[in-house]
Amino acid sequence: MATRTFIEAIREGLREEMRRDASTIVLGEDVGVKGGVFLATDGLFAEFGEERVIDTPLTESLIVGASIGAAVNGLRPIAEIQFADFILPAFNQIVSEAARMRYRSNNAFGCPITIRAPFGGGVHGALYHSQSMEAFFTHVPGLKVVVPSTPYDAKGLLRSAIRDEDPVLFFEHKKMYRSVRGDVPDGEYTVPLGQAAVTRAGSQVTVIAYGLMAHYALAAADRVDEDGISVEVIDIRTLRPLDRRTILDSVRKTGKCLVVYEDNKFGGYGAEIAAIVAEEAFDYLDGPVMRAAGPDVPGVPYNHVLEDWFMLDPERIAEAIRTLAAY
Amino acid sequence: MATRTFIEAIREGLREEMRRDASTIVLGEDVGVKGGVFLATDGLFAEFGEERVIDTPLTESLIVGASIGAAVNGLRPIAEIQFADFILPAFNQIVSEAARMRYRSNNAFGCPITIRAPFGGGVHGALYHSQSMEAFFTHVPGLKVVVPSTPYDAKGLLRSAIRDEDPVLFFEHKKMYRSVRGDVPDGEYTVPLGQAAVTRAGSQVTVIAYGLMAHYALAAADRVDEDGISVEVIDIRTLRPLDRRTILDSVRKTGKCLVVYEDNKFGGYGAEIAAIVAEEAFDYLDGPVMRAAGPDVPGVPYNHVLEDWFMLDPERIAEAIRTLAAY
Amino acid sequence: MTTTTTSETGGPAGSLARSLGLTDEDLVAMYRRLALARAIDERMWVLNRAGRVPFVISGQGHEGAQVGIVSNLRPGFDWLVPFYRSVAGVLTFGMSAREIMLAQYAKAPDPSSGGRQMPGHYGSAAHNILSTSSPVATQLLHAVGIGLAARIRRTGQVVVTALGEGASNQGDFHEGLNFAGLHHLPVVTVIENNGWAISVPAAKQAPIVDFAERAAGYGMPGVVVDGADVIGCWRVGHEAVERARRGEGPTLIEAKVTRLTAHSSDDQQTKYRTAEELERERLRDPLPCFREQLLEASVLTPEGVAAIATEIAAEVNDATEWAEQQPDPTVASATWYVYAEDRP
Amino acid sequence: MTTTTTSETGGPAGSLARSLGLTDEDLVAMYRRLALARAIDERMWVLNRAGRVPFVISGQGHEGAQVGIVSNLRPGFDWLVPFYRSVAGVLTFGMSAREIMLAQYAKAPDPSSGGRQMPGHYGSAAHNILSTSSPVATQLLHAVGIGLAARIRRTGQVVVTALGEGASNQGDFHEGLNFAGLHHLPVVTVIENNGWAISVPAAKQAPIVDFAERAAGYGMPGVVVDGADVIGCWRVGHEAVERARRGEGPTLIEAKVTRLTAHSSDDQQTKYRTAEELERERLRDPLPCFREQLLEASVLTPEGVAAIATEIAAEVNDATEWAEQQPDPTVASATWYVYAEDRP
Ligand SMILES: Cc1ncc(C[n+]2csc(CCOP(=O)(O)OP(=O)(O)O)c2C)c(N)n1
Ligand SMILES: Cc1ncc(C[n+]2csc(CCOP(=O)(O)OP(=O)(O)O)c2C)c(N)n1
Ligand SMILES: [Mg+2]
Ligand SMILES: [Mg+2]
Repeated sequence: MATRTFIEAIREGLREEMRRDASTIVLGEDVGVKGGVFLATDGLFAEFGEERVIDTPLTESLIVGASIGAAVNGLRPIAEIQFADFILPAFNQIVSEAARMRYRSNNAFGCPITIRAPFGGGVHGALYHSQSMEAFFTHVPGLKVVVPSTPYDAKGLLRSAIRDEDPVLFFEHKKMYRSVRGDVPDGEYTVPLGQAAVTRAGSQVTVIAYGLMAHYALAAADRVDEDGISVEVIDIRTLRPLDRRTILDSVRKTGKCLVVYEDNKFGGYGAEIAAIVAEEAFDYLDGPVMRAAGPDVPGVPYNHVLEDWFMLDPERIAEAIRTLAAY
Repeated sequence: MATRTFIEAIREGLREEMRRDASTIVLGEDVGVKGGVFLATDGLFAEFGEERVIDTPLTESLIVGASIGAAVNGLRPIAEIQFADFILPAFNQIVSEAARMRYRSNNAFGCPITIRAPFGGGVHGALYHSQSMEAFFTHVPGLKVVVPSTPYDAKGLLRSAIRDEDPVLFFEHKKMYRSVRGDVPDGEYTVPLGQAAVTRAGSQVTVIAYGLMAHYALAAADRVDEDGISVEVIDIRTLRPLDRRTILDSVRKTGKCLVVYEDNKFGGYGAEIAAIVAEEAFDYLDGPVMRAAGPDVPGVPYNHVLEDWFMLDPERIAEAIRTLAAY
Repeated sequence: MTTTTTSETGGPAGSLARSLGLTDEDLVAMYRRLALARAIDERMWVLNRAGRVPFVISGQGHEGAQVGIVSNLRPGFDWLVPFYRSVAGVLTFGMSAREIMLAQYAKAPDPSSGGRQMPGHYGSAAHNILSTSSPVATQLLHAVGIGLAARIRRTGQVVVTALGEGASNQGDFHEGLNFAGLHHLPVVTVIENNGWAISVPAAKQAPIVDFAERAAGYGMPGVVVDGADVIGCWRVGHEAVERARRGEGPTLIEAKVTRLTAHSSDDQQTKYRTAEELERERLRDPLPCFREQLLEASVLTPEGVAAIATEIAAEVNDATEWAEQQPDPTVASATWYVYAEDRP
Repeated sequence: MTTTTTSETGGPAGSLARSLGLTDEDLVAMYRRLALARAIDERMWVLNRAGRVPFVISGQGHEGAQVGIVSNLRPGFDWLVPFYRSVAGVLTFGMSAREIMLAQYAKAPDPSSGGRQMPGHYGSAAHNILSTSSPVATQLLHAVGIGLAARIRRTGQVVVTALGEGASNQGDFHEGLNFAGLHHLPVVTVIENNGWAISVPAAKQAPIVDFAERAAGYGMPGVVVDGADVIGCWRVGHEAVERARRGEGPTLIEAKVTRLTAHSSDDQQTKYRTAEELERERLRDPLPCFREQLLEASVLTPEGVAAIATEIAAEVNDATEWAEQQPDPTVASATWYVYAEDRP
């Protein structure tokens, strides 16, 4: 066991997978000598050379499209999109191509690629360096979407993503890169895709979250504990395919459910969770399925007054829990 | 009053707005001499000339990006994307640029553009000529999203979309182009954005739908009427901004809600409707908020056996209504 | 680095071909493929008009470029990343008439998609023909990625990909060719310029006449070739493939072809093409051009031509009848292969 | 249609400038703008290091090209579609030092975004400077659309837009230039080639040395100019703007500039640029180059230079202090202007 920051765990995961499997390559903008703008790929260029760690031109569609082709011809590309915000030029390649390669070819071809991208706000990144992009991709059959929240999960899920036979989007909350630390085992381990984690057991309210919000949800649970409210927290970890059972089991137990997400509320990923719970746990509900989410404005504004207004925090989540508990 | 097919109403709306406002232009692939692959712009080239009816190169990002610039410099572009499926190369321009122009510039610049696109399945279009794309855009603050279901609404909403000061996505179900007819008044009228329509009054179950499904929902309501189930049908018409009041008023009355959408179920637009109802009408619900939606496979397959399997139809919706009514 | 034009191949076909290292048998084989592609294509339209298949998209007029260029690849080893007009290309690279007809009928054993995609969306794992989608130009980037993997894995494979001149204005073309040129990848890109993107003439698509001119901006040779000149197409294809094979990098080939049919069975081309133009374009049909050339050079005899036609008719009849009898995909199979684990 | 290179402007600046129709006053005004842009830019970094502003992205080294080219536009009439390094460009086109500093401090009266965007995302409705976003190269298409509207509305306006050489590999560049060339739009596109896209050198971005070479593929002239040669930049800008004004269509200008700072305040450039390179690049700084030229030609005197420096220092101090005191946006305003109807 060693303590690692979130980004160290990711970097180690990349390095170890690249050592294990010579067919892996890393490609993206500034991933080479610079090691990525957040240093997630730092050291890989020195160790694996420019053939396996490729500084691409500033062309996201190419990064994804070439990854698809390389995957079809025997490589296992790990693409980095510098900021999740800049994944949109590659949207067509991801949604029309990567996601559909297997289905449209009736399993003749697969597309084992991993696309890593830092996302999320609270870092003075403003409208275009703060976005949560998961809702665009979790809707798409054929894609898998992972949002880890601990160094342990980040490394274990990244390994599973790279080894998976299908395209996986791996979103890393950039505010957690250096602020979140945790234990990571020394040996090789994986965390399977498709399993949520109950990160705190409780009896009265289920709070469902992912990414940075999984931490804030725990902090909020601590706060309301003082008010005598017992909260169960679920970290979804893999947003697609979704672990419905863990969620439904919990809500059927607590009878109350709050879905927390940082993204704009309307049509965000949490809407699907809320809809599933409302449909499949109806008989067990003692209150409305509530959502605490970002406001419906186009992106996180830059000025700190506005940014603070945008971002959810433990207290706002705690307030929502109190409201729901009192229902 | 005259009877019009769905596409005739759209064509008339375009023509009349172009006559009314000399700053409107139409641009897209094959919109000129050919009049569009579905003939929605037929006759416009002859009447308004090649300066106002522009056959663009095969470049969707340019179609939208140039529309944004033209709007900023005094025109009112009406862009056609040949099939909604091919809007994805323009995704970055729509989501990062058009949707955010006003907010990011603090109202210094606006972006009054309309983007029309035929969508939907059931026409042997297979994976890439059948998609429902609304979920990708309804999530985006700054965009408006319209899905008309009658010739009357199509013309009236199209006028409102063109006159709106913000970017509007106008999705036209291609299976309805020639199969749906209805009365359209002779004079100028508009249907305001942001208002749902109760298209059938009922007391036991609220069915919420849009596009082709708004018709199927009515047909399903007829079927279950024979079983003695009274259904209220709401055609959302404008998906964003959403008319929450009409929806919530209805569900608070009936106590039961079925959301119907043709798109893949997981993370589709209907999830947001379900989540809103579950959160805001909880006390009135006599059964789970149910969804009838497309299966979670990447697109509508081509072979008729598979296509029929994919597409919702009145009987499947009726089945869901019966289940819900019996709850 | 500059754009060059190969005009007429000149001289009798036989001697020229021999000077290029092609045998008479090679030429006859190429002719046979071209004629087969045409016959299958014509059959598709017959079936469509008879209401037996709902949709056709055609390669008629493009076959000369496809057969000429793709004949230079090593089937089962190299890669072909086709587009919807690549009927002759995929036949040249190993697909059979039966396989094409399976796609046309959208039957369960269809190797392209098991009936999931519209006809024209070719693909075959057995033949290294990548699965085709509908959004144009996306495949350029896949070809580039395949070439990148070939380079990194040192396989020696070459990739040929094709698209229309309309599609070549898409952003993906720019990003793909830039990367291919930058990394000297073994990728041959063929713009099959038929002068139209559905109803939009080339003059409304781009401010240049020769799309191959853009190659210079991507640090690769650009070559223009007459698509009715099959041997000329073979020659530029040969140079490009050999160059790629030697590790010297990519080539952009623009083949000036003609679209002998409407864009697809959903299109009415008389609305935007004049009768005169359609008449004129018939002269650029690669099939009679190549046939005349081979007859003149005595590589083929009229009897040989007739014999080939008879064989092909039988092959197309067989493919049609056989494919029509194959089963439709089952409803149960509709959910298979969204992910690798979705196995029956 | 071919790519031409303007090298040294040659001869004493004064006489050359006069032969181009520039007065001494014009030259001094250009120098002043360049020096002002530099002074503001340097101040941003000081404020950043002092912890007063969280982020800086800089135009240092690019100013010569921007001032030279943009000086040819008619402020308040033509359009500028800038990018994040366009500090000198927006100053030349009418923004004030105070307005720039408002963006730097993200204050409520900031005309660019009311403090909503990061610094460097310039925009001004009053000055026809289009609002900037972060995804690179998207603005090319907006410039093309503005040019299209100018042509359709017959306004006579010209648009200048700028981007980095890295950004010019994006698909939007291809689609935009193709359309501008096709419709002869009054759009001047400037690639400010500083040899780096963050840490990626130009040689790893594209297989060509001169990005202007791509102009030929878009049916427009491509011009390479030394960004340290301000008068040379003015001249190519003048030709391009006048050509556009006459309705003769677009031009692609590539200005070879230097990035004198790290990519942004978040970047550590010593990790990928050697001390020697940074030293060498200092020689390509347009500010001393232009100053020397004007001194040599006696357009400026050392006293004049000093006087300008004093004025500028006062202007920058004023802008800084004034901007810092302006109010932050209010929480109430956070929901304004998602749509036009969201008015307070
Ligand atoms: C991204 C995208 N936009 C639009 C279409 C619709 N479409 C299919 S083929 C075509 C024209 C293609 O022209 P070209 O590339 O010249 O090829 P050709 O059909 O002439 O061989 C269009 C507009 C599409 N398939 N993909
Ligand atoms: C679409 C997109 N991808 C990535 C980025 C992140 N990014 C910002 S600037 C930059 C490098 C730009 O290089 P260049 O275009 O040469 O301009 P320069 O900064 O050198 O002036 C990158 C990768 C972005 N802003 N947009
Ligand atoms: Mg064509
Ligand atoms: Mg640069």
